[in-house]
Amino acid sequence: MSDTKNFMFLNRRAPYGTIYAWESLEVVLIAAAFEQNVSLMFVDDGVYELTKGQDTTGIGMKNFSPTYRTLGDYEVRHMYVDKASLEARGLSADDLVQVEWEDWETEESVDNIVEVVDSDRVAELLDESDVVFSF
Amino acid sequence: MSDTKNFMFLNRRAPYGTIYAWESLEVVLIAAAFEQNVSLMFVDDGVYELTKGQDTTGIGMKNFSPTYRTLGDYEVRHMYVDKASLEARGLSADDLVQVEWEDWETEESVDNIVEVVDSDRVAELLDESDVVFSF
Amino acid sequence: MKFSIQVNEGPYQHQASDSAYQFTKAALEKGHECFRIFFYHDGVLNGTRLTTPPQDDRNIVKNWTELAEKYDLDLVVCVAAAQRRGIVDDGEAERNGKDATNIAPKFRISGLGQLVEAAIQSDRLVVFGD
Amino acid sequence: MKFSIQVNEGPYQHQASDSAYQFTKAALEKGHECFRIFFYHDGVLNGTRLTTPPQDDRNIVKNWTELAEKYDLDLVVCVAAAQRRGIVDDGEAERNGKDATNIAPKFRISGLGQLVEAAIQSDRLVVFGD
Amino acid sequence: MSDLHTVNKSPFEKNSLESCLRLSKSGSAILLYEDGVYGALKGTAVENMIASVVGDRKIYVLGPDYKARGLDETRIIDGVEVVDYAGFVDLVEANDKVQAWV
Amino acid sequence: MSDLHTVNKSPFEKNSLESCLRLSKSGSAILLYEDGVYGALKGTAVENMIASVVGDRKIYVLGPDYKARGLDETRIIDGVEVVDYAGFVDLVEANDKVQAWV
Repeated sequence: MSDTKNFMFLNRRAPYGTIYAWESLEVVLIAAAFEQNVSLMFVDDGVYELTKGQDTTGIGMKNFSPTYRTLGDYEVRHMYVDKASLEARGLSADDLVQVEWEDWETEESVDNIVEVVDSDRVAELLDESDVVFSF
Repeated sequence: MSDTKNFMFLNRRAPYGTIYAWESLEVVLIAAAFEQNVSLMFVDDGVYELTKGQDTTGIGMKNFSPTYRTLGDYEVRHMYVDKASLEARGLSADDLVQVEWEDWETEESVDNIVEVVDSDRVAELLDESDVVFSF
Repeated sequence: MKFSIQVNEGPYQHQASDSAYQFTKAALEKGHECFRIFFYHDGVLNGTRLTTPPQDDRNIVKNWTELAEKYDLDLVVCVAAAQRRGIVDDGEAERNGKDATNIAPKFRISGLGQLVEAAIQSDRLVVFGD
Repeated sequence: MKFSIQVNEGPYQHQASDSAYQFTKAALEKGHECFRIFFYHDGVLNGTRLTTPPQDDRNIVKNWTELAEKYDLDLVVCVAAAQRRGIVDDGEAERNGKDATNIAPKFRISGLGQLVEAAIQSDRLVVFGD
Repeated sequence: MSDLHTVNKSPFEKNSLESCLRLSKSGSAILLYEDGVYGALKGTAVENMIASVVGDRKIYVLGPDYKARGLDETRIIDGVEVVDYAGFVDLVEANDKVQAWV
Repeated sequence: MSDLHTVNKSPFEKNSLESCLRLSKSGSAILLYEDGVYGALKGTAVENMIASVVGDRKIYVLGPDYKARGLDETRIIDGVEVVDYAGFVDLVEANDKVQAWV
């Protein structure tokens, strides 16, 4: 068995109301350091994690949303957003943060690795992963 | 201000999946001891708290459902069940425990204080209470 | 007006404790009285002095303690809920044979009667939970 | 087969810890290996020795400790989650200047890398949460 | 009598808002806070649930929670009023009691 | 590949089962446990959600959780299979991985 697995982080919770989104992100950062193939999937209220312009000064909690934008630097290659979840919530890709990615060795780069996908593709991507982390 | 209030316990959670139902019941027992007018309202998954025949031996948790049947002895006078919640869950009054009530002084008694009521009545009863406890 | 507050969730996992804190602070700053803050269910976990949250985040337990010091609040942790979840003061440690305590300053452990009394004595009971 | 288990909720408030325990016990009794039980989020609260649940109910913390003793399980509490919620062993007490510890027997505090390693090394990761 | 109802759950994840709307009386006040604020946004699958009771019930949304979640105040459903924590306190005072749909 | 999906939430309270059914592949196994077992009962408002996928997906319900909640095994939707904790373990082993819809 190879020591590199395809890790999928299934995010289905809104930020701030509970800590799951934030502590899930902490695992993502560690997993990347273990040189696993890390992808993130945002489904249901998980799509709210990626909204732009989060400002937590009024609730006294730490704003962790800037961390999402740095995930490309942690070698996260894919961030998928479920289209149906996004649309039901009156949001579009324009409401979400963009995450740049660049391979330091090959200088290959992608402007935005956040990708909106349909339900069939979500099911496929979950199915193709080796491990699904749920929080 | 009188020291006797109309307390309404709003129960919206299934038993065992979380502890809210059980710890809510502990407050009911104490409130009765303070000689308040105590009523219970079962709405949404709260109606599951009253199902007959609960048997927790297989999950190793304490079966607290017999306590509901004793509430009449704790001077709880009313236990209301939201009809719409019950029907959506495929249940009827026959699936629920019966709770007897008797006034030791007047010998007035009621065979079963569990009463199925419609949505308008639920709203009215909540509105007429002095304090609503939510767990 | 006289308020009492019930907190049903522990710190960090749910926002309930943060919301309860912000609400209580706002009420006190408006000149209202807070008769009691009652911590129930996992809410009892707000009463541990053993937390060490990250430097760049809020310290929920400390927030409660400091608010209680400033306004002389009555922070009550339910004893039955605390026993299930391991919140212990000197009395509980002795009664249950525990070799350590973890209760935070300004919190005290008492019975559910304190919640019922708060509901009777206060003009409003405000519940924060999951 | 080699399993690892992740527990995301504390004892009593949610059934997650009970389910994880029953599952783990059943897996071990069938002869499977449990590489690691990782306690994350409020799951770290399973690792306190200060609980005193009612006599007529199960003792979740003790259940875990005894299962670990019988099968030599590796019960790991996430350090970052533990700091937020006040689960402390001797090392953490010293590092963070705490005057008490509350970690239960057979539990140890370590980093999130232990979860990632468990996911890499195990054939299956099974998550129990709210 | 008039009560304040509080809803802190996302209407997309849990049934709290739906039950609150079904079981609160005409003339009640309803405050959306924490993840409940997502219900206040225009153009969602649950917009009509809120929009259809504006007028009959008075709907409030807690501004600090709404802003924390990166939502724009221009996108709040018409007739829904934004309050801060002090406004939350005022609502509790102004109504006869609070019913929490946790 | 074939996965085991686990659902531990009541379909009347939370959207977990709905999302699991929408986003799991044909041929998957789905285990209802904890408060998720309520979805296995006949005659409910969500019965069709389960009944319509029986055959396409294999649905299991954890017996100990079902019995704890006072439900009668004769009232389980046709085609849904009851397993115990050992059966849960077998399902985890028999499928390629587990997706938890917590």
